[in-house]
Amino acid sequence: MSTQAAVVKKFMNDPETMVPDALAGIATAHAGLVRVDMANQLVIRADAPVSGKVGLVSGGGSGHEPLHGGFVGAGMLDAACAGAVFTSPVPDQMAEATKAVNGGAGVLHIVKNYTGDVLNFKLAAELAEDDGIEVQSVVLDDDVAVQDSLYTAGRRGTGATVLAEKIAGAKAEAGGSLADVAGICRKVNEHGRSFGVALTSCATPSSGTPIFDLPADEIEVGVGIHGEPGRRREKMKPASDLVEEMLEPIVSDLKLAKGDSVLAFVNGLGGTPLLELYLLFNEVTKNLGAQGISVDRSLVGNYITSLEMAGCSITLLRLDDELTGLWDAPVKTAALRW
Amino acid sequence: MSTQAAVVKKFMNDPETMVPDALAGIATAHAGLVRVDMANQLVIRADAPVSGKVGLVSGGGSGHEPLHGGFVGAGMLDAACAGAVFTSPVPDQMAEATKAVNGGAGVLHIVKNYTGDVLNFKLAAELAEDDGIEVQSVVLDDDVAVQDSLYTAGRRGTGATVLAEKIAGAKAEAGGSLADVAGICRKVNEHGRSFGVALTSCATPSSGTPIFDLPADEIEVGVGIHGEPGRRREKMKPASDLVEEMLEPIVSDLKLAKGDSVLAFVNGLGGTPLLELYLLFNEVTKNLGAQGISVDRSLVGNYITSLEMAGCSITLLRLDDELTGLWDAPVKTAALRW
Amino acid sequence: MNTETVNRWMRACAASIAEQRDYLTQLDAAIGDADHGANMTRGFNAVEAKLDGLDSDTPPGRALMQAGSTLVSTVGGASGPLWGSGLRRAGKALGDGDTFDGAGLVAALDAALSGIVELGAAEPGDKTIVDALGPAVAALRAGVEAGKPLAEAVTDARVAAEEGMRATIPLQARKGRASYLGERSVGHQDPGATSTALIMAALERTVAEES
Amino acid sequence: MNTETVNRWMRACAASIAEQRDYLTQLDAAIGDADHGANMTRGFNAVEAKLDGLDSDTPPGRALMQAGSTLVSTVGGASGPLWGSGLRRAGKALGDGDTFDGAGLVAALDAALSGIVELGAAEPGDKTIVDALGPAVAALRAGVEAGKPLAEAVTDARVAAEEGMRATIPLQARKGRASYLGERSVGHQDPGATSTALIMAALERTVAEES
Ligand SMILES: Nc1ncnc2c1ncn2[C@@H]1O[C@H](COP(=O)(O)OP(=O)(O)O)[C@@H](O)[C@H]1O
Ligand SMILES: Nc1ncnc2c1ncn2[C@@H]1O[C@H](COP(=O)(O)OP(=O)(O)O)[C@@H](O)[C@H]1O
Ligand SMILES: [Mg+2]
Ligand SMILES: [Mg+2]
Ligand SMILES: [Mg+2]
Ligand SMILES: [Mg+2]
Repeated sequence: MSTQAAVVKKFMNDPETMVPDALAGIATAHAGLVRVDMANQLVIRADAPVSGKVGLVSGGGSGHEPLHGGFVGAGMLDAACAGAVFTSPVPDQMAEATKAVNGGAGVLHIVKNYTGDVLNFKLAAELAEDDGIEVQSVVLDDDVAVQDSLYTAGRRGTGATVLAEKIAGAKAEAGGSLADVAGICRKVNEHGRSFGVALTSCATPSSGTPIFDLPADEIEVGVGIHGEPGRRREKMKPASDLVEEMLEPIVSDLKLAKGDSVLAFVNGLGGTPLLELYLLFNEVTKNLGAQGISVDRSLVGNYITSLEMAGCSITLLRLDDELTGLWDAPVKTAALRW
Repeated sequence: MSTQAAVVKKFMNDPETMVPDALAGIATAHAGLVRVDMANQLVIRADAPVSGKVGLVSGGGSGHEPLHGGFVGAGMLDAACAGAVFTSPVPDQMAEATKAVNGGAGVLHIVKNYTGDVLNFKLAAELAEDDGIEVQSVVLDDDVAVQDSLYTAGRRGTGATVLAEKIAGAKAEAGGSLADVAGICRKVNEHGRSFGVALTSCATPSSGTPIFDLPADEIEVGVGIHGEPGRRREKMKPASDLVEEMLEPIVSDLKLAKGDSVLAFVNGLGGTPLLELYLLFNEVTKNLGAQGISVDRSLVGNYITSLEMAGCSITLLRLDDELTGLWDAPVKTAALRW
Repeated sequence: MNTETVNRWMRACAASIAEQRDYLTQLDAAIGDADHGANMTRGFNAVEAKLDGLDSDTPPGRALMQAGSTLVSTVGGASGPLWGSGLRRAGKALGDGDTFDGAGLVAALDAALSGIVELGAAEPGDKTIVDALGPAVAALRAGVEAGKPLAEAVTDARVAAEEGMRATIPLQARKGRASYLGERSVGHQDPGATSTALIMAALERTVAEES
Repeated sequence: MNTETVNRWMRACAASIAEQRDYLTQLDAAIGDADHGANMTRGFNAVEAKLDGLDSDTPPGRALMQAGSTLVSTVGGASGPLWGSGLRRAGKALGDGDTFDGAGLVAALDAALSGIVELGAAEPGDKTIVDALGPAVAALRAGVEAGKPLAEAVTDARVAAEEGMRATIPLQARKGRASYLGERSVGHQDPGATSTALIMAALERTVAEES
């Protein structure tokens, strides 16, 4: 018996117009917060460019909502570029976004480490620099499921991206220079690690069928956020065992030890109910607590998703006073606010 | 070909402990905002009882998260009672919640119209009154998919519940009397109507298999929030047609006409990506716009869910200055804040 | 009959409902929300635990009231307050005596039925608990009033409950969740009527063992 | 060969990639993210539209550069910047002349390969575009340098691309999304190498028609 749907139904009119149709919805729903450049598929902070502030641009394929468009607003991103589902946006979009948010203090590109995103943002940075805008790029690669070696495209950018956007956004809002903002973004990337598992696959709107097939009692372990199969397939297991298996490589990669303080981010991949995410979060705090690691900040919910995939990722960010303070700073976006 | 999974995998340790395990996660994740009474499965505003303020208690079966626990906090609920998945909590829990939030100005019970919820809250109100607490109850029944007639248990309480909790919460925060708060809650119920559709079923943790089976190209139209089949089964259709079909009974029941102003709430049932919800919201504004009805406030996201069901509900609330003002008032809960 | 009768009836209910849990859930999946098996099992398990802790000199009426309160406090859902209030009323009807006879049993079950109808406002034919319990109480009363041996009258009641249960299949639900389905509720047996028939069958076994 | 050659080549690419769209997507579903068919189709459709609007006196090198820029601006994903920069480099290599010969074609495709390697840093055997394009360029150069008729040399190039494409099956990916799968990428044909073979086959047909 397979748990995969043969066809995944989606609310849409046409796969080709799905992303612009949704962007039009975002434009109306969050009119006070953002404006949407439909031609370039950009979600832009309503009051951009903020003069004298470093601009933050991110973006990537669609299908990860609320990332990135839901994180545009005071204290986080200045603009987000939306590509087709699971496909990096193109350099032209990113260059337009860079122009739109340039307040004279330079622009930071926050890039998830996927070949497509990295290459397109690279060409975009060249275009922006041709326009005389100072650009720095930080590539996020926090996913410990992929070994960072010569034999891969490097670790993927996953959950830590959300944390980096929040924390770098706070630094920019506080008046940090481009070097400062890029620096803190890199620090989040160094101190943040993630691991994901999938209970089901997901289907892109243009294909309509799930990317992989999974037996009723198996899960994909070590998945990213593009519906791709993971590093290995395993039997489904109780949440406490699964959390232990997910935390182990994170804790060891970050060399976390008794007395350390972390932010724990339990993220849903889109199709997993909040009830299960809170349950997982409880397992995370119990497991880390038993190791003497203290969960001092947290985030639980669907923030960086993989369409309707059922699954979760866990991200830990090693905290210090600087990161904690920037995390606590006010933020006002569609998806994150305090 | 069926789109239903034979088995729905869930992150849990044991179906029996799923709700308390998740509540323990909520307690840690939102420690500053709420406290959790594990014995009675209550999420309670951290500073409850707020002296002199009318207390707001809601609750119901679990599996609808963030409803109700995610709406506990300043400007919304004072306490939420969690039942087993899709099963009303028991009167004892509700009576304890009522005691815990009674600040001397009486307590409002916000009840979704399901036989179980109504009966259990009825017995709870009797218990609370035995304790000398003044209780009023408002039963929400906004779902136009069910005819409110002698031949049914009456319309179900769905999306308008979220709006009622927000708006009544604002009224209580502003110092409204129990009669005022109950009155505005009733007003939301009178002016709010909803309609839901499902693309897939969902599975309770104890059964593990989907409640109904749906062919690859069919949808259930007129569903509630308990994985139950809808009023009828139809072929899947483009989002614009579907939205038209969903809006029609709402608009006609509310007798909305050119020049009217509404709050449009596009709600995900748990397994539907945000991308699709924004797309639906865009169709809603286009459709209403063409009728001259103005969408002046909005809410888009997964707020009242049916486990991992893929689907959506649309709620319209006819706005006037009073409702708009209370909607805009500050709120600080886990799931809703501004 | 005495407290031990109540005790054994409630335990027989717990056993048979636990055994039929998945079946009850399946019935509820078809026209409800797939929790009736879990609800009733949770409730009657709690009743067993409650009775374990009861003083041996508790009168049968009190024991039944405790059972009812326990259902109210543990089931949730529609069936909890309904059967819970029902058993509470039944217990109240038995009063404080140490024993009760056939007429007492009729009065108790009749009180349960009234309690359920009062709270839930279901009428016969609405596809609910009432469609099994109503005919059962009528059959029991008829048997007892006709002077039949109690075991036989209770068998009549169980048979009537099962007939009432099966008779819910063609009905369109007008109460509870199943009513939301409109015509689509037709063709399915009501879960609450089914657990009610199990409760009557448990009573039948209990009385038969005592005769 | 001239601008018309470039024009017909690009249109042949668009047609064959659109035709093989689902196949490319399936390959990408196995080891990537199921968008390669959509990506390349979107890109080459845009190239067609771009060429439609081009002045008839645009030199072939310029036309190819425009095609490359269009891919960069419309594809996204890894394949967009890679093939886009590749075609841009190829166009640049052709310079401003109105025509080009076999040696010019070799230089152009060699420049494309260099551009792709420079940007993507893939080595032969990494299971990428390079594994089809590398052998194709080598075969084309060998044929042209050996004085073969151009159509034959281009056929050699297409055959080499297809062999390279098939040779990606046993490889473990070391670049792009497929590398995340580790050993699980073994046994699947690389989508980018596959579309590359289609691009070479389109070139073969274009040149054959002109000969
Ligand atoms: N108003 C009512 N009166 C009598 N019985 C009812 C009423 N409403 C529902 N029921 C019974 O309750 C049963 C469902 O119980 P259960 O599944 O435990 O609760 P819920 O419907 O809250 O999930 C139905 O099958 C029906 O027999
Ligand atoms: N570094 C690289 N160098 C050359 N080709 C690459 C590289 N990375 C990926 N590719 C090619 O890109 C193809 C995938 O393209 P596509 O699916 O369109 O983009 P994405 O991987 O961003 O979804 C792979 O099959 C591979 O051939
Ligand atoms: Mg892609
Ligand atoms: Mg229920
Ligand atoms: Mg039920
Ligand atoms: Mg791809």
